[in-house]
Parts: sequence; C-alpha cells; structure tokens
Amino acid sequence: MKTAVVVFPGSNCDRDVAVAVENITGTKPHMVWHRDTELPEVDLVVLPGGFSYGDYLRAGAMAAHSPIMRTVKDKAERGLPVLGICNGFQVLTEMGLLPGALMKNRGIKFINRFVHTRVEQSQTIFTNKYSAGTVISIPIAHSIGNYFADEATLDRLETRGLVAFRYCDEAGELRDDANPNGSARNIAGIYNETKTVLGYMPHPERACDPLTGGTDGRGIFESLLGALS
Amino acid sequence: MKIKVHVTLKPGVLDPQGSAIGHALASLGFAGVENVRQGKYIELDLAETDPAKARETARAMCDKLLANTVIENYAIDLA
Amino acid sequence: MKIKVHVTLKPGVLDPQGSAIGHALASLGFAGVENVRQGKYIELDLAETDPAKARETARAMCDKLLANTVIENYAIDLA
Amino acid sequence: MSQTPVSEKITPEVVAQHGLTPEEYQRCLNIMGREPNLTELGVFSMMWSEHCSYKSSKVHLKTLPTTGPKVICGPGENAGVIDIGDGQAAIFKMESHNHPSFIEPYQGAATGVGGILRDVFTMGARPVANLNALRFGSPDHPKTRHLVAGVVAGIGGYGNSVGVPTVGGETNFHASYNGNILVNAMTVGLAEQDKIFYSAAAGPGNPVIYVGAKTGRDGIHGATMASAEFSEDSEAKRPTVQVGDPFTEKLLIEACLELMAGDAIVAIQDMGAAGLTSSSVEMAGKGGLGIELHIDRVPMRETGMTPYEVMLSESQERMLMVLKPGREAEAKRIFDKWELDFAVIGNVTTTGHLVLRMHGETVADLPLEPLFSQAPEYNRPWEPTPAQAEITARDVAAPKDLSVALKTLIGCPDVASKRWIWEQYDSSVMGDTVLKSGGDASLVRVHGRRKGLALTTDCTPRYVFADPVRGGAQAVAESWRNITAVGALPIAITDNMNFGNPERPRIMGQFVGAIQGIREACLALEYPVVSGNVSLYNETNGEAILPTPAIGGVGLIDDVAKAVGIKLNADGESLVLIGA
Ligand SMILES: Nc1ncnc2c1ncn2[C@@H]1O[C@H](COP(=O)(O)OP(=O)(O)O)[C@@H](O)[C@H]1O
Repeated sequence: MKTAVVVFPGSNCDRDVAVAVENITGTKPHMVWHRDTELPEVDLVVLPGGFSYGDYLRAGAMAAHSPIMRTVKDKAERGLPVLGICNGFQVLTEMGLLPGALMKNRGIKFINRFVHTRVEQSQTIFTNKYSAGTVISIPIAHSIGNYFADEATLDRLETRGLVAFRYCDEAGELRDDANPNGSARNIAGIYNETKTVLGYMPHPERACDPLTGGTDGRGIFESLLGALS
Repeated sequence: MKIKVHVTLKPGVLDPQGSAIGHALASLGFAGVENVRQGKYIELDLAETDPAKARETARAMCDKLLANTVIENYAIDLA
Repeated sequence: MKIKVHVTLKPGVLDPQGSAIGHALASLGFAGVENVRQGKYIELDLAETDPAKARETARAMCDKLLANTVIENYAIDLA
Repeated sequence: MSQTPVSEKITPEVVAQHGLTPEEYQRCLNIMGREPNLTELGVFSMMWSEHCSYKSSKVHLKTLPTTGPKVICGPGENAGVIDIGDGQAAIFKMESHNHPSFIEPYQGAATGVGGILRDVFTMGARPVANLNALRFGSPDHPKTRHLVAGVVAGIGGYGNSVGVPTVGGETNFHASYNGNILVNAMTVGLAEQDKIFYSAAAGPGNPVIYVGAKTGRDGIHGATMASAEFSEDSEAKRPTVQVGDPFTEKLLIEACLELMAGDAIVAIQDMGAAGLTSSSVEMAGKGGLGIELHIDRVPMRETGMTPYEVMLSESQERMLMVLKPGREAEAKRIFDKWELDFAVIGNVTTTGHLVLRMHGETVADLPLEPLFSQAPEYNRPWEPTPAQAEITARDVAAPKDLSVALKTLIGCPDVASKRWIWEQYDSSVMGDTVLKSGGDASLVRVHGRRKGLALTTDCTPRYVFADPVRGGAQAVAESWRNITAVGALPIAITDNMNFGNPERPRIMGQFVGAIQGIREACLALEYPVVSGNVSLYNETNGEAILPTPAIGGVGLIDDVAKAVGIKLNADGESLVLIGA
C-alpha cells in the first residue's frame, strides 16, 4: 500500500502518522509539500493533525486552499481514499469533501486525553478490521473538534450510514458526559458518500504503540492495508 | 479603500466562546447580561478605489476564505 | 439594550492572524490587499435601558474582561 | 512616525531611565572615551541589565558545579548539553517569563515557551519536550483565576501549536505570588553530538543573516518613552508585551533544522529578550571579533523605526546567524520555502567593535571586549536567613480524625490533582511520550530508540523560605528522587532562580543560601547544573515572593519498557515504604 502524507506549514503530526503507517504497512509514505501540485502514485492520502497555517482565521481554512489540495480534491472525488485526522478532518470540511463544520469545543479549552469512540460501520476500507460496535480507546488533542451540521445533514449522515465513529463511554453508551467537545450526536468521525474519505477527530496514529498510547488505533491502518494492497 | 468585515455565527449555531464570556461577566458581578455572541472583525486595505468593485471583491473574499458559510454570516462595510 | 464591542490589537502589536489572512488572500489571487488586521466582535444584550449607564457598564466590561488594554483597544456601540 | 534622528542628549534622567547607575554610566564614558549616543546607551543598558549580565548573581552562580563526565556544554551557551550515549545529546534549559505573564497572562506565558524553545533549537536540537513550573497567588485572590486560566492556555496555545509535547511541570499557590506570579518554562531537545551549534562568531567577512519574523516596536523599554523626540501617540505604538506567533516559530524550527542538516552555519543565536543587541554583541564578543550591521536591511514590520528601536526591539521568533561565505543562496532557498524573512544584514569584522550603520551612515560604534570585561558585577551585601526552631513530629498534635486530615491534605490546592491543567497541554504529540503528567518524572522516548529521558521540575518554596540552604538542597534532591522513581538515572539539572529584590540583604541572603544548598546537593549527588536562569526583583510594593529556585532535572533510562509509573497494576500487589 502506497501512502502520501500532505505536509502543510504548521502540520505537526505528519511524522507521527508516517511512523505509524510505515510500521504497520511496511512502506514509508511519501511526504508531499502543500505547494506541490502533483500527487505521487498512491493508494491513500493522509491529511495529518497539527495547526496548518497556525489555525489562523479558522482551523483548516487556509490549508483547504493550498495548491496540493486541488489535486487531492480532484482525485478524492474520483475515488482516491483520503484519511483526515484532527486538523485533517477540519481541512476536509473546509474544502467541502465532508459536510458540516468543526467548531470550538463546548468547554472552550484544548483537551488532550484518552476518550472512547465506537466503530459505527465495519464494512469500510478504514474499519474492516474492527467489528461494528467495537469501542476503541484513543487520544484526542484539539480545541476545535465540536462537530456541527444542520439537522437535515445529520439525518442524512445517519440514514446513509456515514457516521464513522461516535464518542461513547467504555461500554459503548452514547452518553453526553462521554462527549468531550459537544459534537452533534456524539460524532467523532464521518465518511463521504462513497465511504472513501474519512475525517476523524481523535488520533489513531497515537494509539499504535503499546508503550506510548495502546494499540486500539492500529485497526484503521490495518484495515486500509488489507483493503488497498 | 478600507474594507471592514464582520463574521458572526449564524443564529442557532451554538457559540461556546460567547457563552463563556457571558459566564465570566456574570461571575465578575455584571448583572442582566444575555445573548453574548463572539464574532470576528477583519479590516483590510484594498487597492481598488471603485466602491462597487471593492464590495464585489470583498464578497468574493468572504465566500472563499473569510467566512465559512456553513456556520457563519458576514457583513461588509466600506470606509 | 444591545451592546456591540470591537476589540482590536493596538497599532504596532503583531497580528499573526491578520498577516496569515493577508498571505492566504494573496495566494488565492486577490491582489492589492494590505494591512489585514483581525479583531474580535462581541455582541450582547444588557438589561440596562439608560444609554449612558449602559455605556459605562460596557466600558467596565471591556476594561475588566473583554479587552486587555496592554495590547488591545476597544470601541463600544450601543444599538 | 517621523524619521527624526533620536536626540543625542544624554541627561542623568535618561541614564537612570535606562537602568544604569551613575557609577555604571561612568564606566560607559570610560569605555567610549566620549559621551555615547542614545543607541549606544541602549546597548549598554541592555547588556548590563540584570537579565543579560547577571551582575548581582554571577559571583554566586560561579560556585555551582557545572562539569561532569556527561556534561558536553555547561552554562554560558543558549542551553546546557549532556551526553546521552550513541553519539546523541540532550540539550535543555529553563527560563522565566514572570512579569509579562502577570500583565498579559496568555501572551506572556506563550512567548515564554517560544523563547525557551528557541534557546534549544538554536543549538541544533529538535525540541522533544516542554515542562513548566508555575506559582500563582492565593486561589481566592480575585486575580488568580484569570491568571491561571490565561497562563495555562498560553502555554498550551504555543506548545501545542508548535507540536512539542508538554509533558510535566508543577503548580503551587501562595499569597506571596498575588502580585507577582512565576511562569518558568523548560524545553528539552535532542541532537547528534557532531551537530551541535554554538554562538561564537568566526571568520571575518562572513555574512551575518537575520531570519524569522519581522522586527516591530515590541517590548522596547518603557524607559525610553520619556524622550521628547517620540510623538504623542508613542505609548500606543510601544506595546511592552509581545504577542507570540507559534506558527512562525514552528516554521522557524523546521527551517533552522533543515539548514543545520548541512554545514553552512558558522554560528547561530536566537534573538531573546535583549533582541538584536545581545545576539549580535554576544556572537561577536564570544568570537573575539567585531560585527557590522546595516540596520536598514533588517526586515521591519513598521515604518520609520530608528536604529535605537531596531536594536532594542523584543519582537519574537527571530534568529541571527553567521554563515560560511557564499552559502547565502542555499540558506535563502530554505527560508523562502518556509516563507520566513531572510536578510543579509552585515558581516563579521576584525575590528572588535559593534558598528551599526543606517543608510551607510555610522549610527553607533562601540568596543565589545570592555562591554564584557568591564561589565558591572556586584557582591551585594547579604544576611543569612535566621535559623528557625526545628519542629519535630512530636511537637505537632496528632489530628483527631485521620480521614478529615486526609481530605484537608488532598483538598489543598498544591496537592490536588493538576489534571485540569495538563489536559490542556498536548502531551502525546511526537509519539514518544511514555509517562506524562500525573506521576513523578515524565518520560519521553528518544525517537527510534529504546532509551528515554526522564524529566521533572521541582521546588517547595516554603521550605526555601524557612531555610534557604536546606530548601535549595531539597529541591535538587526531590528532582533526583522523581527521576529515580521512574527507573532512570539522574544526569544533570537546569535551574530557574526566582527571588525578590537582591538589593535587600535579606533577599540576597535567601539567594546565597539557596545556591549553597543547590551546590551541596549537586555535589553529593553528582548531578551538575548545565544551564539556568535568574529572575530577580519579583516583588510588588516591597512584598517579595517566596524564594523559588525551581529545578529542572533530566535523567536517562536505557529501555523505556522498563520504566515504572505510579499506577497500581493488579490486586494483591505489595506496598513497601522505604527511606528515612
Ligand atoms: N503546570 C503543570 N504542567 C504540567 N504538568 C503539571 C503541572 N503542574 C503539575 N503537573 C503534573 O502534576 C503532577 C503532580 O505535580 P506535583 O504536585 O508538583 O508533583 P510532585 O509534588 O509529586 O512532584 C506531576 O506529574 C506534574 O508533572
């Protein structure tokens, strides 16, 4: 499986995700600079976490307009898988590849802690190594992760099975006190219509090593490896 | 030409920053404060001197970058 | 009584957000854009109905919380 | 603002506003052999400030043990360097940003983090961990809540954005900090031993390069505002608090490390608190050379800035470097890629002078060697802190109800969980944090290896207040214990000496006592001091803070998998109490 990781000025999880991808897939990803206009031949594009362009104006707003993203958008619309993590998710909503928007956490503050999210769909390229309903323990690290969309959009996401992950308690219950940032309907991650683009607020790449964050995030990269090789 | 842009959250969109300010004001002893909303205020100078064209450019800037129309409204003033 | 507050960085204070927006606008092809500054815009409702008193309260809110006058200026509008 | 040259009239008031005593000014006159102009006076005032010259503390700091088999570079450079094996080095330092954080908690704390990060990556290290030692006033003081919220958000806002994990720290509350909080930030970085960069300029003729953000009128001393030549609105134009731009800092880290991978750099120094003045003076001074700068080539954020303003500006996110001849284009390419300002602003000379030019005209010319060798140094009078009566356990009545006592203890703000603080810090970015806040020392794995660094900050100010010598020793010992407790071997410390007004013998006595205690503990534990920072004059209305010598400790563990935390892992585990 060949992967490209897009590096924006201000990205800061680009190395982390590259390390996780290499460890799990055995192949070093291409690091693609935001000003490039061409993508290498790859099976997956990852938009990493961080503070692209300082998160100034709005998180992800400026990155959404960087030269490489025109190409990414083009290819994503024609089926190239894209995984946006944290800031990457924000970029995906800003460029319209995913619906809705990410807003300031309801508690305003930046939060870095382990949360539980429930896998809502197991039949996707991102989650086929999990079973539906599996609860994974995974860190979040953001202040702008409060998912918002209008009711009609939320209903559509639900009926089409496009909600990828939800914040929940250890037992998988969708409780409000298990929702760290106030996201609508406890949404932690969503797919596009074809389930080839995933935006996910938590950091699976930080949960791929038993010494530093457990291994619950490996499933995402293992699923992709299985589906895209 | 100076352009002033106000970007505010659409009515109905929750504004956690606004509410936090409301709480803080209350705990500082300011009574009777309600509906606090926080938005952005952006000022810039535009070389364009024709007001109509300037407004049009400003609108394009807002649609493309300055506001996220999924959640925000904007208002443009020329000065 | 509706209170509108603009909080802006004092002239000379670095405005990293403003400069970043300026760069982004330029790279989106908007020419002739200069001196982009970003500030905050806060709206709130105050129970007070006397304009002079409302303004005074608003001023106190700005001094105490809404602005840090070491680096920021504020302007109050009553509506 | 107009470009009128600054007034050349140096009155006793102007001298006093620059923080120089009449005796110190006499030294300037002797060195110059004439009256300095305002720009030159500004350079003297900065270089001879307490902050840059350590004039009150130097004689005592010299007594600290700073060498050892694992010390590669002790105090004197931007940060201390220790050997961690495999040809690698850990580079670290702690620094205060107390006063700005009190005035503008968010920006003050944020720029404090930015400054200490620069001290570390200037030396070629990639920053891998941040820590912070915070002291606030009493929790029920009306300002405390606002200050805590702002400082914590500022530390997080900067550290999270640059992508360096904030892995630990400490937080105390005490009424003595009501009007003078302490914000001490520590950064730890990793470098290859053969890729460490120092600040001494070399090679006359070599180009001097300015990179990073533009220079504005940030932080220029309030002292100068009285000068008549500044316009009425000058106050509005001179923010005394800088605004940090972590985004630019992140780009600066990446750009500098990219350039450092090659061999174009001869010397490099960040523009810290004393800006272009101390960076240029120190680089040339350490190299025993001269330096000539063209002020008009400095990238500026505002128009009409005078040489005085440019030299004294404290704008953030800027670096100065000396390159090998002919390597400018290569360096520029990298800084262009990262969209940072880059300018060749001068060159290294053999004159031994700092020469500043504006549009070709000489606007300042001063000899460097005497600026260092004749810098004021004071052995200020001090009184030892009177010994207090020993209180033994037997003197204290046993609490009637142990559960009430326990609740009181764990409910006390100093002991209560600090989770609400450290959850606002990204502690897991970079993927190598093994132990974060919540235990004794934090542990960060060396990227790509099994080994790791154990990190902690410690001080118990009320101990130091009661007995500076033992309190100073205790802070070092606690840091040693915290590192040992996770299974690592303590190697070296950095210190941040926060005290009141050194001109008061009682305060100076606290300082001297603490240094003595730190020295004794460091010697006994073979735990040298490799870097540090002194912050004096922490007082409001004559009320000094508790003496607070914060200690930042660094240790090494061969295999992070063998580290132990404080978590109880299973039923039936035995609890053992050891020690005195
Ligand atoms: N400002 C802070 N930043 C990060 N971590 C902190 C901060 N304050 C306290 N902590 C963390 O909380 C824990 C308890 O702190 P402290 O009470 O100072 O510990 P101890 O006295 O046991 O050394 C430590 O793990 C420390 O790293």
